[in-house]
Amino acid sequence: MINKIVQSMADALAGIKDGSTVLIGGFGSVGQPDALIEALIEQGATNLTCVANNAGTGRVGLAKLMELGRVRKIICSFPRSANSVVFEELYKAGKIELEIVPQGTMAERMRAAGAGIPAFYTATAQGTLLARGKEEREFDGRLYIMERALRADVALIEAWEADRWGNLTYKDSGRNFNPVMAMAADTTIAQVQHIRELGELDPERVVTPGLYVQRVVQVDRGAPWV
Amino acid sequence: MINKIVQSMADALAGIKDGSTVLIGGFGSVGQPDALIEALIEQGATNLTCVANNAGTGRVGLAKLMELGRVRKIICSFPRSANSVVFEELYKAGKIELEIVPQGTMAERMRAAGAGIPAFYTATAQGTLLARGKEEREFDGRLYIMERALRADVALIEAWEADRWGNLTYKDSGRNFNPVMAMAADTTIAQVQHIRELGELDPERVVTPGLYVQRVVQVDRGAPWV
Amino acid sequence: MPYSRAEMAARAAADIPEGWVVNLGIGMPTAIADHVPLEREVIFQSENGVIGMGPAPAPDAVNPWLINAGKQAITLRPGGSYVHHADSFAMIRGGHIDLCVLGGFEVAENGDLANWATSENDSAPAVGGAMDLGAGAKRLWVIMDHSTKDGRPKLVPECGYPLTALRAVTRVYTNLGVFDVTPRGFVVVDLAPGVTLEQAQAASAAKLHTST
Amino acid sequence: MPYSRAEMAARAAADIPEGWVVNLGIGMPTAIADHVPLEREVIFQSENGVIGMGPAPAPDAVNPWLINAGKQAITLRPGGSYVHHADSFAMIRGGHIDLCVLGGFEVAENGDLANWATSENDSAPAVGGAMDLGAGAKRLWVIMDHSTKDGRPKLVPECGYPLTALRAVTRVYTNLGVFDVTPRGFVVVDLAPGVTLEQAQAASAAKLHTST
Repeated sequence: MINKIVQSMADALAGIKDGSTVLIGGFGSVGQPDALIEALIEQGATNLTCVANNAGTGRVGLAKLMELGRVRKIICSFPRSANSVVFEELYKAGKIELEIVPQGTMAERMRAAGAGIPAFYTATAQGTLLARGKEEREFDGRLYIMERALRADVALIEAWEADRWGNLTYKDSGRNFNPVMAMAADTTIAQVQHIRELGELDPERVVTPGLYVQRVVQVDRGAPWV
Repeated sequence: MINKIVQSMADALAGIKDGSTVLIGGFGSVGQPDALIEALIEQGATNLTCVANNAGTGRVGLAKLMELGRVRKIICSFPRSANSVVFEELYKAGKIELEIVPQGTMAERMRAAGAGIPAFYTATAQGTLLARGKEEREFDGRLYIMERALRADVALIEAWEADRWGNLTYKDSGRNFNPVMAMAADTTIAQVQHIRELGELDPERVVTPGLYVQRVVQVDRGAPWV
Repeated sequence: MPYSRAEMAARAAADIPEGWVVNLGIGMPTAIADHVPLEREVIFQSENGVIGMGPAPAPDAVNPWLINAGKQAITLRPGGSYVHHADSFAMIRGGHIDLCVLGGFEVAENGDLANWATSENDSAPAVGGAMDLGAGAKRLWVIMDHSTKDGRPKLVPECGYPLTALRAVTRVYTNLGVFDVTPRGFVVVDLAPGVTLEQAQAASAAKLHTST
Repeated sequence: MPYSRAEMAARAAADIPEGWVVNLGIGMPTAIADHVPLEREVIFQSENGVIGMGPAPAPDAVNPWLINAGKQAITLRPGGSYVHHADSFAMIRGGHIDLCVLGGFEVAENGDLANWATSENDSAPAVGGAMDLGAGAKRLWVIMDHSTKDGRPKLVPECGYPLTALRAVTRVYTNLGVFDVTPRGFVVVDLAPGVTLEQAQAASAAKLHTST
């Protein structure tokens, strides 16, 4: 019997190695796997490359992981948010590496990794500072730059419902980066609000088929919770 | 008020020009827009490039369009099916051009067109006859070939339900090429089994958002019908 | 008298026809939606995967799972739907968004936009989806004050700040008026009531042309 | 005595562990599913976007909207789901399919597979998803007769027919036995009951190694 549901946060995070690249889902607080991030702090892996839309806010979650010196590099589209104090301190002190990626390029680079595409061309960022060092090429009279796939060791994501095969549904704007990150990591770990019996999920509403998910853990409440 | 629903097949097919590239959805008979293909035969456009998974079967639908001499070129993955008599006659007589594309490359080339990606790399077909004339490139020790986006003037697709904004749901394996083709054409025309009131479709079950759809026409029965 | 911010938003809103799919940037652009009546069906897309955003919810009806790109609580209109981030940006980058409206630091007379970083040494500039929207939307409008707070013009012959998108802006809405970006450069469409061409030109580093 | 077709399918099925995601090619590979008991949860994927295929339906319970890649009526297991063609091939090409089993015209000792066209001048060869599956699946097994009907060997030093995928095949199931593709070439895993190594070698153009 396939059963991807694990019973503890320790089991969910087991085996994440120092030096891993870790994708962290969510956009704002919606779809952000807060409980898994806390568990990663407990788990202890360090020298991490983290990929997330933002660079953490306040002094909790991803920001706390950074403050503890566990993040070597952050890849994100929007590091400067209302309360990104920890990142800004570390960045000014030269203690964290930053790769800024346009939001759509970030999503597409992970989708490409999941789809077996090592590189693709896009007009986004062509001619800007973020195209520095990237190959430029013309197709049909327009200039594009080449972007590489962004693959990871681990994805930490949040979903709404799961079954024991790892099938996932999302709620409202809770999809965001989560289904894309699930495709791009060797080990995808999902925190979910609800566990359903196999066959209970509407096949037409499953957004992430279970084959993209290695472990599922139920949390009493997500963020934001309902 | 946005209303993409048209009342006749003639309205649905209006304006398709000679020389157009036309995407035709479906896999086998499931999700195949039979009524729209019949209407295209009526409509009269010729010198077409048609993109479909197969090259028509029997002497109806796409095969009939070909038999009438209206198809200059077919782009497909599987031209040789149980009853692809018309295509085979035309092909042997040198009266139709054929571009064979691996099925996944075909889908991905249309998805790329829809997503603003002019070209991407794939390992599929590398080193085979279908890579002839294509650029080869190594990434991380593996060889890939470059494939170009496949964009079209018109997509003829079938869906299960639609609303007046053009939002579409599909039934079971009826998705196949349809949502991908909807992204890749300037004018996407959908035949659907059911018209729903705006707001009646579950937002989590909409697979093709209406912005990809220009015209919707209800058919009494699709193929296969329920 | 120059337009107020609300008047600028209303002026831009008036130019959006029914049926367009529109993405509004964070900040001033977001306010444009408030000036489009619900009966005029404009489909607002948010890059976090929401298609068909409606007005802000009543405070007691907030759905914590439903936010826009600015992280504000929103609603979904009947006919709305959800996609994930890669599908959302496929729409944006694939040319399926009729209009994007962004804020700006500078717009050049060739349509270049600078709106994401104020210098090459900006401590951690944040780009978000601006470069994707700039390169991908069918039309790119910018809504911004005509000059900076310390009086520097923002309509310029050439951007001094790092670029967001090249030759992308098609129209600019400022507190002084509305300006099209054309092969000739900036062309005045409208001036705010009581604002003269001379005043607008004086506040611009780039030449303002008239359509005649 | 060589394996019958059913025995070949059963032999391959026995080697598929619970939990694998498996794509079965049209023809002989499809029969493998019949030999995997439902209690052993193997997730069968079909390239037309079906994940979690179940057994064929009863004749009076056919759902005309639900077919596999061979256009046969199928069922969906509890836990099954649907995706569109680009998402389906993203799974295949992105390495998320644990195993693909295809038929073959020829398999070379370096793992090259030829199974889509019999010559460069084939009148309209049909590739379908074979090249995607060959390049993308984590493991590629081939199930085929050991020789052609006219007695030509199909395990060869080098393919003569146009290639489907390069260095991709990891194991071959034939009526004479099971053979791994290794850096040394073909290595015998098993021979059908009563078939000798000499008989299998005589039916092969490539050298068959033993694991010892």
